[in-house]
Amino acid sequence: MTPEKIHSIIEGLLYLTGEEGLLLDQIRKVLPECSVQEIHNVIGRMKSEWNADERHGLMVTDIPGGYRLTTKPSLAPYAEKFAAIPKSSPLSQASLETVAIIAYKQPVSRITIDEIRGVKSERALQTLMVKGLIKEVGRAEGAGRAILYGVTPVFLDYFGLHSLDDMPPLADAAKEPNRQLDAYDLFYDQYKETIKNL
Amino acid sequence: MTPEKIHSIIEGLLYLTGEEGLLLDQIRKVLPECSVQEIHNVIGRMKSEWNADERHGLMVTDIPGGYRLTTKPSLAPYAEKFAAIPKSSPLSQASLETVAIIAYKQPVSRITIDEIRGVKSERALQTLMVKGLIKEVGRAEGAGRAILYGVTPVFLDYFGLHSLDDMPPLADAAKEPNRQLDAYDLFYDQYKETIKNL
Amino acid sequence: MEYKVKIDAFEGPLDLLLHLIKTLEIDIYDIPVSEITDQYLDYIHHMQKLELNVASDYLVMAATLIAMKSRMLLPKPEVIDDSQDEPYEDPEDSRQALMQQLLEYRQFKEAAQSLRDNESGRMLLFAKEPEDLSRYEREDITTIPKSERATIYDMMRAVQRMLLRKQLEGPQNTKINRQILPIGAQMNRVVGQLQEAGHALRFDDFFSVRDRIHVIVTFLALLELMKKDAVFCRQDENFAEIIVDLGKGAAAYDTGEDTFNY
Repeated sequence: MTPEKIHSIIEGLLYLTGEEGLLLDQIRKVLPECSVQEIHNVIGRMKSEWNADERHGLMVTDIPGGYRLTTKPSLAPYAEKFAAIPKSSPLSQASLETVAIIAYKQPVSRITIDEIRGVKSERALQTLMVKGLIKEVGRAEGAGRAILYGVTPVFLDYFGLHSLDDMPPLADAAKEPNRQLDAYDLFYDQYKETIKNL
Repeated sequence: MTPEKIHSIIEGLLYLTGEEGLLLDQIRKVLPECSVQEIHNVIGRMKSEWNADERHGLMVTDIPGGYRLTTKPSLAPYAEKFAAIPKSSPLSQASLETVAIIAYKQPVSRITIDEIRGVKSERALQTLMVKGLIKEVGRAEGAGRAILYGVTPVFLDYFGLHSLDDMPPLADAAKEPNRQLDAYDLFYDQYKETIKNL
Repeated sequence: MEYKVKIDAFEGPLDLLLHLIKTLEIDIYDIPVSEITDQYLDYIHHMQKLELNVASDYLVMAATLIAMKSRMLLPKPEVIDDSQDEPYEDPEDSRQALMQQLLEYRQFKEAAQSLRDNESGRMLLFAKEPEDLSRYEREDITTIPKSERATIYDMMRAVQRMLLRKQLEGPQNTKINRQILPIGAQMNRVVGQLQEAGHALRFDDFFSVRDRIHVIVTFLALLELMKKDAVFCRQDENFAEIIVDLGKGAAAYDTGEDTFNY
């Protein structure tokens, strides 16, 4: 299949899936004869061409495991009025801090989060659960068997991250290099797990 | 405003409005400084360019009073292939919410479902109808004679239920937000009444 | 110092401490306990409208700071006697612990800020609703293997999320739909039901639809009909069944449809 044809099919599928996004796996099922490399090349070119061409109002963004067609940021003032899916209000500072702690420290219990923040995080956790940004990933061992939380693919999507690897390292990580590094290594595995379970 | 900028805005809005299409009036409201002629020119060029370029999977078609972005006919087999891919999440949150409300509250109209969910449920209803999980069970009395929906035997089969009596009491699901509970506690009796009609 | 910043500007005592450290240009790695305690207490005193449950977190920190400060003023005992009931707590250790806590919290505050930037960027991007591809779908869902289906449990969770979402979306408005059940229409229905039956009916017979609005409107309709002598109610003894029958005014009552169009 020619790259032109692949281009047109991916463009069409990106349009059809809209907000939901198109997963690489799905492209491969529709185009079983194309290699991942071919698909990557086509999408790479699509991205850079559309970005560079100011006549294009659309752009391709990364989502966990795939791609999504969105309007360019410069179109936001016009797009807002037309979007079928209204943007929800930004997360509160409490929710943001809580989800940051979960992303870097998962799996993590409410008590740990409360300790780090120095205040109760129950309501923030509830909001994050409802928004689907976090989920229960297990129970702590020992008495109480506290619920452990982790982030979901929705979290990655919400913050425009392709994977947890895209998250910047914690600023003071140098203070306790070993502990942080381990924790960081765990993310990726963990998140892979999380994606599977979703 | 440059033709390039106009092009990008129209492209973006065509994408956002999708199947519904974009009316010329809507474009004029967004771009009050543009003449109809300018808009026509831009769209005319967009049409011919996209048609001629085989890399484009999308095309602009005319609708009464406006335009619509659709996939090119040549893409239909791929869209079909895509639709046949089993979904990782079998039913969306919206569909699950909607079918739950119908199961507990049937016979129930779309308006009631919209009110309970706080968002429009048209699409979810469509999906559920296509999948055969719900059906029309009658019409409401009074003006409008709204369609009333109920669940089908396929619903029971899909969720592995012998009868609607196997469904957990709604109170279990509503346990946490107890403020809401009393609004829903009438459901249960209601649905027991209606299962007889299945 | 001006105390114009309200308590809701801070996420908690740690956030407030970080704010003080920043504005007072204190070295976080060498926190002067005495100074920070005084400033913190000062701030707390000026926060007029502390919500009670919020306040407790701030007060616990205040107590911790005061304890630390006072221990620092005391000379360190020459011989540390571990056999005492309350083992000696080195204020320097507490100071280090507080520093660590602040450093860790600051890390996540910065991480949160960086996520905030991501969020703002993401909010500028818009996408359309996914197209309904069901017209391309031919699959019979009952052929989907059980393991790949949504479960009742998924459904319950969906309902739970929906209820929580509505709860979080703010105050609930009870919506009374005036078109659905005007009281006048319900009065007609009650009278019609009695006429059709040709005899008295039980009170419960009028409440077959277990919908809140329906129950309320029917009850109001009965009261209104009683007032107009169109029906009368009889109860033989306390808690006995209430019997409803047509009254003298049944033939010529006015529903006052406009007046009672709730």
